[in-house]
Amino acid sequence: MKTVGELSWRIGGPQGSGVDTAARLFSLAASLGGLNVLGRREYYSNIIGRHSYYDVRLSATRQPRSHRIRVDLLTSFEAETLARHALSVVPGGGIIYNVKDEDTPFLRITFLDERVRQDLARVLTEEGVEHTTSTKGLLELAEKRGVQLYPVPYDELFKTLSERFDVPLGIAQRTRNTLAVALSFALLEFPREFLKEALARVFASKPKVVELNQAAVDVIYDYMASSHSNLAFDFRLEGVTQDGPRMMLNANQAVAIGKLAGGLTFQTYYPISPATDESVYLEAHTTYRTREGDEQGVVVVQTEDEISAIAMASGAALTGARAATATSGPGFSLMVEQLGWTSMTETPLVITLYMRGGPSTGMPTRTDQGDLFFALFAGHGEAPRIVYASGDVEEAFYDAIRTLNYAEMFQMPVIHLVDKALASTTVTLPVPDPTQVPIRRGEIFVPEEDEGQRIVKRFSLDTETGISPRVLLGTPHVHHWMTGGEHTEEGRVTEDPVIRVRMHDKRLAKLEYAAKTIPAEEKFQVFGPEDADFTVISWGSTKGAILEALEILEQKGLRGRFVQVKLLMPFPKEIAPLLERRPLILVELTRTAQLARLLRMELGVEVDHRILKYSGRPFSFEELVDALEAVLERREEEVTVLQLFE
Amino acid sequence: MKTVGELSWRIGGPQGSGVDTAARLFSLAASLGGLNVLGRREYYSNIIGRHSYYDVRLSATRQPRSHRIRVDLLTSFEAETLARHALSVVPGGGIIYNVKDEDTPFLRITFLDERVRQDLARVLTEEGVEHTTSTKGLLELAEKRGVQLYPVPYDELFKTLSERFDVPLGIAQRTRNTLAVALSFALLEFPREFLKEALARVFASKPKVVELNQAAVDVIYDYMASSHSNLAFDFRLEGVTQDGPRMMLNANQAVAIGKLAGGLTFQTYYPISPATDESVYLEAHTTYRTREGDEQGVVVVQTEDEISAIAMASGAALTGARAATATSGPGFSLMVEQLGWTSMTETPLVITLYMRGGPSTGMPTRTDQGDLFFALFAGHGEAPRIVYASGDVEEAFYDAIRTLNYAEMFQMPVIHLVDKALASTTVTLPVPDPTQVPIRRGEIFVPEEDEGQRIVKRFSLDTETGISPRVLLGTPHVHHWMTGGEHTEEGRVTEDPVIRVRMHDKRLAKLEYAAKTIPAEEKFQVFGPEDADFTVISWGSTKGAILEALEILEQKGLRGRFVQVKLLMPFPKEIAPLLERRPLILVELTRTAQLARLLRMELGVEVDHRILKYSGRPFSFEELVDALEAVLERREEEVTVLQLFE
Amino acid sequence: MAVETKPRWTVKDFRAPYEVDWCPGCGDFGILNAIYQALAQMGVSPHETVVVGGIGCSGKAQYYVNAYGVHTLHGRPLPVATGIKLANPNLKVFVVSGDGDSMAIGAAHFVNGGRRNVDITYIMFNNEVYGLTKGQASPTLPLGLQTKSLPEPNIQGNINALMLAFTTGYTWIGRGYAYNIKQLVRLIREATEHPGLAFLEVLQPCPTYNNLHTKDWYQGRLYDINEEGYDPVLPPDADDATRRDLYARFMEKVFEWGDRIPTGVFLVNRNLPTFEERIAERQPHYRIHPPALTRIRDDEGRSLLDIQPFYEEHRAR
Amino acid sequence: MAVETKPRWTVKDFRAPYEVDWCPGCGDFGILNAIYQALAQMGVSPHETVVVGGIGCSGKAQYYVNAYGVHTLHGRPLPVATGIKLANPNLKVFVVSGDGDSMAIGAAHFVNGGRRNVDITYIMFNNEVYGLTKGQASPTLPLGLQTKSLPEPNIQGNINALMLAFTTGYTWIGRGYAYNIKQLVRLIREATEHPGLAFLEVLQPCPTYNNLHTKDWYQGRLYDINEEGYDPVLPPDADDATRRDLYARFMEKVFEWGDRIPTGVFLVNRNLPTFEERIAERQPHYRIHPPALTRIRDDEGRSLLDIQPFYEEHRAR
Ligand SMILES: Cc1ncc(C[n+]2csc(CCOP(=O)(O)OP(=O)(O)O)c2C)c(N)n1
Ligand SMILES: Cc1ncc(C[n+]2csc(CCOP(=O)(O)OP(=O)(O)O)c2C)c(N)n1
Ligand code: SF4
Ligand code: SF4
Ligand SMILES: [Mg+2]
Ligand SMILES: [Mg+2]
Repeated sequence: MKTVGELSWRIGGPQGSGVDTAARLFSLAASLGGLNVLGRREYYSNIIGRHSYYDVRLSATRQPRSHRIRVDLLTSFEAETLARHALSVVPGGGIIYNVKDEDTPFLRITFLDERVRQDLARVLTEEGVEHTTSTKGLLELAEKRGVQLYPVPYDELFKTLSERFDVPLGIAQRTRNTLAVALSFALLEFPREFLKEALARVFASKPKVVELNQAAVDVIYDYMASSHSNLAFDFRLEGVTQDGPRMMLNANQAVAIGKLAGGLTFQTYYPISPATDESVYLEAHTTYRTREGDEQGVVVVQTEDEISAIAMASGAALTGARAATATSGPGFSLMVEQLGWTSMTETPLVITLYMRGGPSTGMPTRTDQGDLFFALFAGHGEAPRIVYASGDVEEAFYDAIRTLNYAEMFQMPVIHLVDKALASTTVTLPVPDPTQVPIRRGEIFVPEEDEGQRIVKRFSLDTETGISPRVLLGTPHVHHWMTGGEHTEEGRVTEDPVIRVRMHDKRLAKLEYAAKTIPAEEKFQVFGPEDADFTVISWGSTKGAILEALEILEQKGLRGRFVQVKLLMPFPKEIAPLLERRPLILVELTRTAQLARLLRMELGVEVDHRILKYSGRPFSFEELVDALEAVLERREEEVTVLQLFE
Repeated sequence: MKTVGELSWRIGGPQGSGVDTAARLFSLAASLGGLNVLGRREYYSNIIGRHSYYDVRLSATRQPRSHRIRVDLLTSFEAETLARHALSVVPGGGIIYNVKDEDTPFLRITFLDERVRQDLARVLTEEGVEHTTSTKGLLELAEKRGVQLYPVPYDELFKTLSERFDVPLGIAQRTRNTLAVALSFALLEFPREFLKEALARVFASKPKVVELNQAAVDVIYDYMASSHSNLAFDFRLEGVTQDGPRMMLNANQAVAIGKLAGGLTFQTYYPISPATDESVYLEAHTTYRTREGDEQGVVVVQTEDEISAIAMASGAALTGARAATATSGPGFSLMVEQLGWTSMTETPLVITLYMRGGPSTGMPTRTDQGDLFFALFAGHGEAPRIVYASGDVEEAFYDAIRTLNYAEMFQMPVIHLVDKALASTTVTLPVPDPTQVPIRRGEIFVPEEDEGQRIVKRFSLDTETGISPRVLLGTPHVHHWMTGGEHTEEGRVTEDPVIRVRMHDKRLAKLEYAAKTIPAEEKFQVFGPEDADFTVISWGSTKGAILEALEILEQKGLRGRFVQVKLLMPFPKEIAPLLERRPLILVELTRTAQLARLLRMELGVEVDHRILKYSGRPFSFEELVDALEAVLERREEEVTVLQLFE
Repeated sequence: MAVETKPRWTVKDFRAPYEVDWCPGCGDFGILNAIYQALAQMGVSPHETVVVGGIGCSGKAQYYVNAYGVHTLHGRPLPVATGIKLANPNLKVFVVSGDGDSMAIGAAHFVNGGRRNVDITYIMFNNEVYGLTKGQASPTLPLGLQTKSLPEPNIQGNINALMLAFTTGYTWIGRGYAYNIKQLVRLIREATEHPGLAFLEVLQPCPTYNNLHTKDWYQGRLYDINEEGYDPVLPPDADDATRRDLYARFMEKVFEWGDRIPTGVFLVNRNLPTFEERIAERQPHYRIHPPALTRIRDDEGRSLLDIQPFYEEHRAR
Repeated sequence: MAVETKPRWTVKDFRAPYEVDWCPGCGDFGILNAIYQALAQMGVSPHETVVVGGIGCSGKAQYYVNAYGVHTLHGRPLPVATGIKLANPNLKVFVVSGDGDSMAIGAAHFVNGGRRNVDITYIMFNNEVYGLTKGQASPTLPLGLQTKSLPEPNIQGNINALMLAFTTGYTWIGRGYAYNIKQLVRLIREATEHPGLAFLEVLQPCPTYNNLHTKDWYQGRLYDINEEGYDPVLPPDADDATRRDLYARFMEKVFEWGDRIPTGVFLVNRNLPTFEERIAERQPHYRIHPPALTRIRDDEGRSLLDIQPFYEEHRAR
């Protein structure tokens, strides 16, 4: 019996060769056919040539929440993909590959890391296959394990296409991505109409291209029907009917649209992976339509560096514009001085921080959660800020609105943590509703009419909460000053010890006010039964994998609870009682288990186990199932997850 | 009976008017007379005009370790000093002031903060004196409290001087600082010879000036003898004989000389208070003599900003130069990205961080310890570094050598924490011995002769400690690469998950190695009896005030122990047993009790009480005596120390 | 705002009611006075005026002007001012910055600011030293000179600020002198009335640290190039030859230093659109709803965004 | 090192044994080849050579040279290179940097580097885009141009790199082209042999993102100014007129763009001492014991510092 409607598909190839387009086509077609989709992209910090791959997980019944490390169907253009991923394919799964690649020596795959070559040779040797230094051995082993092999004569197919439709071979070759996708869908017996529709959408502006590619689909379906049997292949897809419209977004897009929904009118950026795409998206959407039919929008400025980006956004914020910037670790490191300034001047500002592998340049296109402590304590002196983390793409949308609200409500910088994993995770999701999170602007000073010109106490100490109404630059009848120096109520520099203490208290009091004001459900989320057998605690992009892992463990009789912390500063002390069902297990994409240390510091709570991954790749739920079992059954204190070929 | 040989003296005046020179003369003369000296300077972020003052504490019997808030003798040039400090003078103490200032309305003192005016008026009203809005009321109150008043007709004295020595009045007025000092010493009956010698030293290059000022001393001593009685004045100083030579240094100078002793050959800086003076000192001492009689030295570069400062120093360090930079909060904030780079590339580098009031521009010339958490976690990703704090000027010297050693031994950045308080604390101390801390350079790769040219594994993973021998740029026969990206053993960028994990582990392992290697006595210091009634924990510049406060409490029967943490990263876990004598009291110059949170995080230890000061001014031992009593007797959980007129 | 012929605000109105803490005799006082007069003459009101300062003695100037004053970080006044101006183009935005603030730590912003031509008046106080950190050499102090605050002669070369402004695209370039207030007022007005990024260098004696280029030293060396007939305007229809001629004259003047030191307006280029105009060209709504003045929620506080077009763009089914 | 007439190292020796990951057809390949050839021709050995890269496609060049390679942070190669060179002046130090690396985030270092004149060869790969971040406009892309990677025409103006180098004091200024390797080798050699900070801009097609200024586009537009008789050398005894004449010619050439694009050596100024010479003048021991080569401890590992003079200076009693 075949598995129907559940699949993990992987496609790989050199950067720039269209892996993304193929994955997009695959995802869109599947989604048009009613399937729920999650895509995950892995790529190098490189423009053309190095290996990138894309995992697409499909489900007819529910929204997948994380990728899988075990691949059901692998589709490859070239030898490197075979080398890196053939070992990941499950028995009963399949590998579609170019016949030309069936015996490529690893040494000829120039970008294959020496370490990978060695480990491949080792595994192949251990498994006792004959060829240990070329793709041949991999295919041999795959077959031995029950993986179905589908060698495809790509070149011949291009030729057929070229001849049949009378286009030059070069043009025919451009259908490579469509080919790869069509081969997969044909094997999966998925109706070709969805792919054709997807092609029509993706290449909407180029009818010729659509036509040729749609024709290619037919060629491929025919070819598969005539040349390969999928009898022993364990997977099948069919179109299903689902309720309600769905969009397909990654977190870069979700945050961008969320910011627009949240009233963002000024965004600055300096290009940096994996944050750039958010700003470039905004640049392409500077004008939007309101529900009332007007045109308005956002000014996006590409600055000369991140220092300028945050400084410029701060300036805009002073006038009352909702302002934000987006960056990643290295850029955030440069923003730190101005971050302190916005805190000191009580300027509302959102910094969307896309975490990537660190420290330093680290791994620009790989994921990590290592910036947590830095976000909490960045900047000299004691500078209040809010640190807020999204757990998935949908949250990222609503959190983009929320963080803009927090910034203005509490008059301080908000660091919105997302990561590379979310930025390159594309999911199907219900159309988000911008009106769901009301826009809150905090206290704003309104002048009396005709009161002449006077100096106003922008930083009035006459406040319990620490909030003094903001006086926006340009407010008539009044003026004031602002400074990163310690200051008086009028915003003038002072070194008076008493004023200093009152102002410092006032600024820090706002954190307590925020802790009181932000509703619990925005601070953290709890999943699973109250009387669980264990508790998992985590934050950020690990959410999806954890939730799926807990479901599987539950089926195995291990009932877990998951506490997802969203607000990391001010820390929600009210989670303490939720952590009582022991063992308490931290899941985090770091080496040093930062949230565990934060729990100790904030709550005096000690976690019992740590499950960590810091290879730059996100958790899959499968890894977490294994790791949680190791923890629960074998009582391992710390489990480090690492895949050899990821 | 007069108190002999113990005194706290204060002089105030507008910035630029010579308060520093006066204090220097006073300190030097006292020291020449065998007294032990501690000077403390408070000043505005301003060049000329705003109020600055200088406290000098003298003792015939021991080295004073902190300033006092209660003043025995106040010397003032002008009304603002009276306004700000008259209330601090102890009964039996004295105030020397210009007769002209005896009835200056507070409103006419232009730089007097409105808050100070109000509080003065309030205090004077509460005390029931007649004049509540001018210096007159202050003098009235002082007298009522038993403070001796010594009005001095400065102008007449200048005239006398001008006439007697036939110099223009303008020149005579330049002796103002000498006058102020001489008035004080005369009142204290301190032999005038010491002051004359001090003058000869300070103005060594200007014999004419020496002559006139020495003459002025005589004029003043005569004037005091004839015009004022010091009968009711409770203090007296006399020359005493002491063993051994003494230097007079502040921490800027101690660190600078310590760095030279530690073999520093490359220093970069961008001017910033209160760090600049260290680098300017080095600029004036680029060439020094070795014990072997050679001339060598240090290259000091003033860069265009702090980013360049740390980047340039990093570059120098790669070649094997011992390199450092010095800065303060805002500059350090800008250094953060490159800090991560040095950590990632395992480059030894010392950053001397002079903490000042934050956040942001904060209070550039006031002290603070608020940068602790930032120093610990600065930079995105998980980047090992050593954080080390000095407790006093003498430590600062030896720690400058130590931190240069640590940087090279553990191949990582070292943040050496000092603060504005130490930078402007000048003490007499025994001549430091540069050979006391041996210079350690860590493991350095030495090439084989004539091995041709080969690529070398600079970041060899073949190490238990995490240390791979450094290959200095320029080492013959070999080469390699370095990068802030994750890298292979040869230093080439990699995104391989397995190498990534091994390298990340290796780098972090060095912290454990450092924790094992650094001897306990360098990590922390313990003072006081094992069976104490309470324990004080702190770090940095609070040391002096704490030690003195504990001595006084001991006399009152309260026996305390003090644990001074010097190594803050990696945190010395071995201090946990030392904290068992409860209550455990944190003393810190912050609002948020950072070390308390760190203890919770690192050791799971909870402090019982917190004594905090965050007005930008350092603790005096008197404040700590009071606060500790409040804590010990009244069980107050948190005591915030704040002086109205500091 | 109603159009008034007689300005409503006087010099007195622009003088902030607080003590000034510059050194006696500092050139900054002259610049400040010129700012007061220029503001009063231009008839802008305090609440429409934003003075953005860097860090330094110069960066205190905004405290002394009775208008919105923003004290930024060292080197960052230009980007902050840019954000303010772009978000609310109705405001008159001034930058007051030191030579260190502008050309050392702030040089990347200075250089890239020229690429944008935002309508800001940039006044650089050039005293050749870092005043507020006690007299170190700034990027405008020539190589080999030794002011009294330096332990050794200056080991780094200097940058010609006017030349740098020219190279990086500033569209109005001028130089004044702190003690020639009459000329300075005119220059500040012209710079402010110029639509685009105007750079005004002010030669500013620092009696405390710069004992080389003092008031006395400048005395008799300064002259006004415009009075001598120098025409700074790049005509709208300038051909290559005209342009080259102006550039050559410009270069000739900016490198002049010593016995004769030129001041005045060196360059006026109205041929480049301002950044604001470029934005409006891309997104016409900018003129009506600049960022500070965009309504972002309805009366119930709900987002105004119509999600439909985004759905269409990212439609999965 | 023994003096050899025939260089010991060949192009092959300088080629690092690793795969290059630039896009096919990238201009960077040409520059890299020119570097190999120049190094081989100059006869320096790999261990004396340090190539310091910024971040970008350009900033990968150092990985492909078989010599010490330092991959710094975005915008920071010049300060790091400066530290290396000043600490060990025996090394030959190269900077390889992109146009974004140099003139956007690194502009403050670029500008202030000119004030120092450290003996470094600065090669800027100018492709007018941010290659490694997928084709955004860099500070050298002119206003209004729209490469295929931009959603809208470029809204910011461009900076003329040669002009900026001139303005900020670089003492050797040249321009090459990625595909004219023969000329480029000569330029790199001249730049390297020049004692002082040499700035070499290389026009570098980026076939992936810059579809405007491609190899085809450059074809036929480029010419060598030196071949046409342009003399870039500022004579040691240059009077004002000579200097002015050279500056005018320089300006004329650097602003030329379009049908004819000048390459070659634009300026050679040997009249300024290098920073190394300036240091040695201050502290003669620098020549003998530069920072990397100073002995700092005796055989027992003890500090060599004689504390006595410090005691005397700070003597309290
Ligand atoms: C990041 C940072 N680095 C250093 C400083 C210290 N600092 C304050 S003012 C100043 C120099 C000011 O010189 P300039 O810009 O010429 O202004 P001036 O005081 O001469 O008017 C410096 C370096 C700072 N505030 N912030
Ligand atoms: C602080 C920081 N900000 C942003 C980036 C991201 N980044 C990587 S390369 C690059 C631009 C490179 O452009 P350029 O210098 O012109 O080099 P090219 O790739 O064109 O050779 C940027 C912005 C970074 N690495 N560090
Ligand atoms: S230091 Fe110089 S620039 Fe600063 S206030 Fe004093 S005179 Fe003016
Ligand atoms: S993106 Fe452009 S510059 Fe970068 S490697 Fe590709 S072609 Fe070269
Ligand atoms: Mg200055
Ligand atoms: Mg580029």
